[in-house]
Amino acid sequence: MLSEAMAVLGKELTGELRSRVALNAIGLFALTTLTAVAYQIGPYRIAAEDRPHLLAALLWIILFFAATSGLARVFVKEEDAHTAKTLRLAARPEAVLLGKLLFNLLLLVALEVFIVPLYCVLMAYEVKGVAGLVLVLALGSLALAAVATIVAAIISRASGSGTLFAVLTVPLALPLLVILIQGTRAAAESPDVAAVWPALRAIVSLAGVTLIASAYLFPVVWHD
Amino acid sequence: MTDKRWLLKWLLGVWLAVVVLGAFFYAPTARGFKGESARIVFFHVPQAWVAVLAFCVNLIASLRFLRTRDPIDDARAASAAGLGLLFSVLATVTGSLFAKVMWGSFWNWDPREVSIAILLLIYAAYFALRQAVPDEERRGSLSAAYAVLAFVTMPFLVFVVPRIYWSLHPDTLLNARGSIDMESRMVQVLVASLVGFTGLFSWLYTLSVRLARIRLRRQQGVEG
Amino acid sequence: MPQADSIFWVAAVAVVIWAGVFFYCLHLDRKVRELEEHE
Amino acid sequence: MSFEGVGKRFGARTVLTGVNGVLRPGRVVVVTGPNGSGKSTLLNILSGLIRPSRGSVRYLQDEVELSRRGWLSKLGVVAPDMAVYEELSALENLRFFTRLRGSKADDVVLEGLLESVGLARREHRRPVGAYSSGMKQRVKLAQAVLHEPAVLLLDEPSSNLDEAGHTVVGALVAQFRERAAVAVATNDPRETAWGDEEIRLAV
Repeated sequence: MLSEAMAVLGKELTGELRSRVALNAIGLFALTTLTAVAYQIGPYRIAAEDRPHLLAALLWIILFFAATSGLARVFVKEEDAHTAKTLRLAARPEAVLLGKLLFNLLLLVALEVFIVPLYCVLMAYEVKGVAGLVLVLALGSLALAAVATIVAAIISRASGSGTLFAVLTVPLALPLLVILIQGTRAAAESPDVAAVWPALRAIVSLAGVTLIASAYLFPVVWHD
Repeated sequence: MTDKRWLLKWLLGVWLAVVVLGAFFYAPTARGFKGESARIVFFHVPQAWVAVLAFCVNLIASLRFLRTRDPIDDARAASAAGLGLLFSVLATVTGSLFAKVMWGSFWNWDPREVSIAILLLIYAAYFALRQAVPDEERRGSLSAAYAVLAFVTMPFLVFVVPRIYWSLHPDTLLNARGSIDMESRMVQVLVASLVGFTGLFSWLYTLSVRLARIRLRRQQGVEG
Repeated sequence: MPQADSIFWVAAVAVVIWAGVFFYCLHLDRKVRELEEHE
Repeated sequence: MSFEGVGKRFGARTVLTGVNGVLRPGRVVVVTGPNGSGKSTLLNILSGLIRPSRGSVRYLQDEVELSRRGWLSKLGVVAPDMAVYEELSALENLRFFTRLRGSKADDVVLEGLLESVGLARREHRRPVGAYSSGMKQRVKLAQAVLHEPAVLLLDEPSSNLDEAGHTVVGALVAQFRERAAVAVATNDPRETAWGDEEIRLAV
């Protein structure tokens, strides 16, 4: 089953690298929001003691909404291009889910590698526990990709437009967003990794629960 | 009018009237509260309880629909979700009224308020999804899938978010609601109110399912 | 003490609201019953 | 593959009622009827992608009944609402579908197949997006027979195809007639001629 999922992932990557539609959408959205935020707020207007929390919240708002502007494409383009039926006949649902989930995860990681360093520089956000931050980002991306992928599968079969994806994903992901902001703030404030541990535990359990639900629900959503 | 069901309904009518009177006269004024404001708890808590109960019924009906694909189960899920949304709106309104009296502002990001608000968004999104799917069998399976996802995130909303306390102003507010020590008479009224509201919910629920059943029979009747 | 009287008003309004809701539900129930028997 | 009393209703609109039939190797079944009479819906139901509102579809292979999802991998389907990936080339598409079905992708075999459906070798590596609709249809035909399907469901296979393309489809039907159950949904007289049996659907 893994090789089938890798085939799906490979197809998504080649397709995306050639058309670069999702990459552009997410990258440009993040960049424009970041520059707007950096220009408007700037690092010095926030009081020192509020900075770790507020900057963590702003970072995740940029990452979160950039993600919602691009993560739905992975299923929506299959329906729009009428390739969904061919894929449905050729591949097993689990392989499709895993392949597309990994693709969304890679998309998120690419977004973070691109935006987070830039954000720290522009907003003068000095993060004491970089290891903790990387952990929060990695596991947070997994949880976010899990929620986004199953919701993308759901809305791709509805006649709604892209906005439906944001309407459905945001409320589901709000608890995750709250925890991610907590974790990022903890990572920023203290160098040792133990500080982010409570947030990581919550993120891992949320990701686990979403993945299990997706594994059960996806075949129902994918096959009529 | 001697039919057992009519009797039950009239009993419910009288029961809740007595609960209302009890809430204002039988129960003593709670200590440590401004005036009589604590009495709202007799309505706020049952509404929140009924909302969660409705979402449980929605989950069960959705899971059953995924197995049976019977449109009546989809109708049950939709009616339960509708009532759940109604009661969570009521719970939010009574909650913020209580906050206005106690803490002077309608909304002060108390973790419980954040959880209810996110719950509202999720089930409002559930109905946005239902609107966006024309084919009624697919509408059933997609909304059932989202209902399961929503239910799976609820524990995180109710348990994780309040424990990791997050608010814009760092000083933690005294959460009076959690710490009321209930006198026995207050507990009696509260329990009576819980029973009454549950009765009201089941009545509204059966009514709406019976209506849906008629609509379905009409639709199937039309094309034989 | 005047403050006690105002609680009567609140209670009265609450009972009236409940009565309205109750009779409306009863009315709906009867109409649904007619539809069911009519099928 | 046998189906009895198959009916399908979309909301209040009934598209199919009481359709029966059997698909067996050696007998090509042609499904005809005006547009909107449910030809494509019937094929979608037989392919297991849509559930029938009434009636049942059973798939038997040497007396063993496969579940709906079990027989999906045994199908070769060509339909107007089914496309191949435009950002990939014809060869990449076939390689992708072969790996999806768990078998090793051997380029020589795939290129042979592409040529047998009439696609010139120099086209094999260009993205399908740049193909004409006739060439795209040929790639769809190749994708349908790639994995030696036990059932071939062709929904208007010769659409967008010229005379040469039509003969390619005819050759495929002849090639699979004996070892696969073949069903063709069409109104094209050239294609109805292939049928040993006909299911006529009324609106």
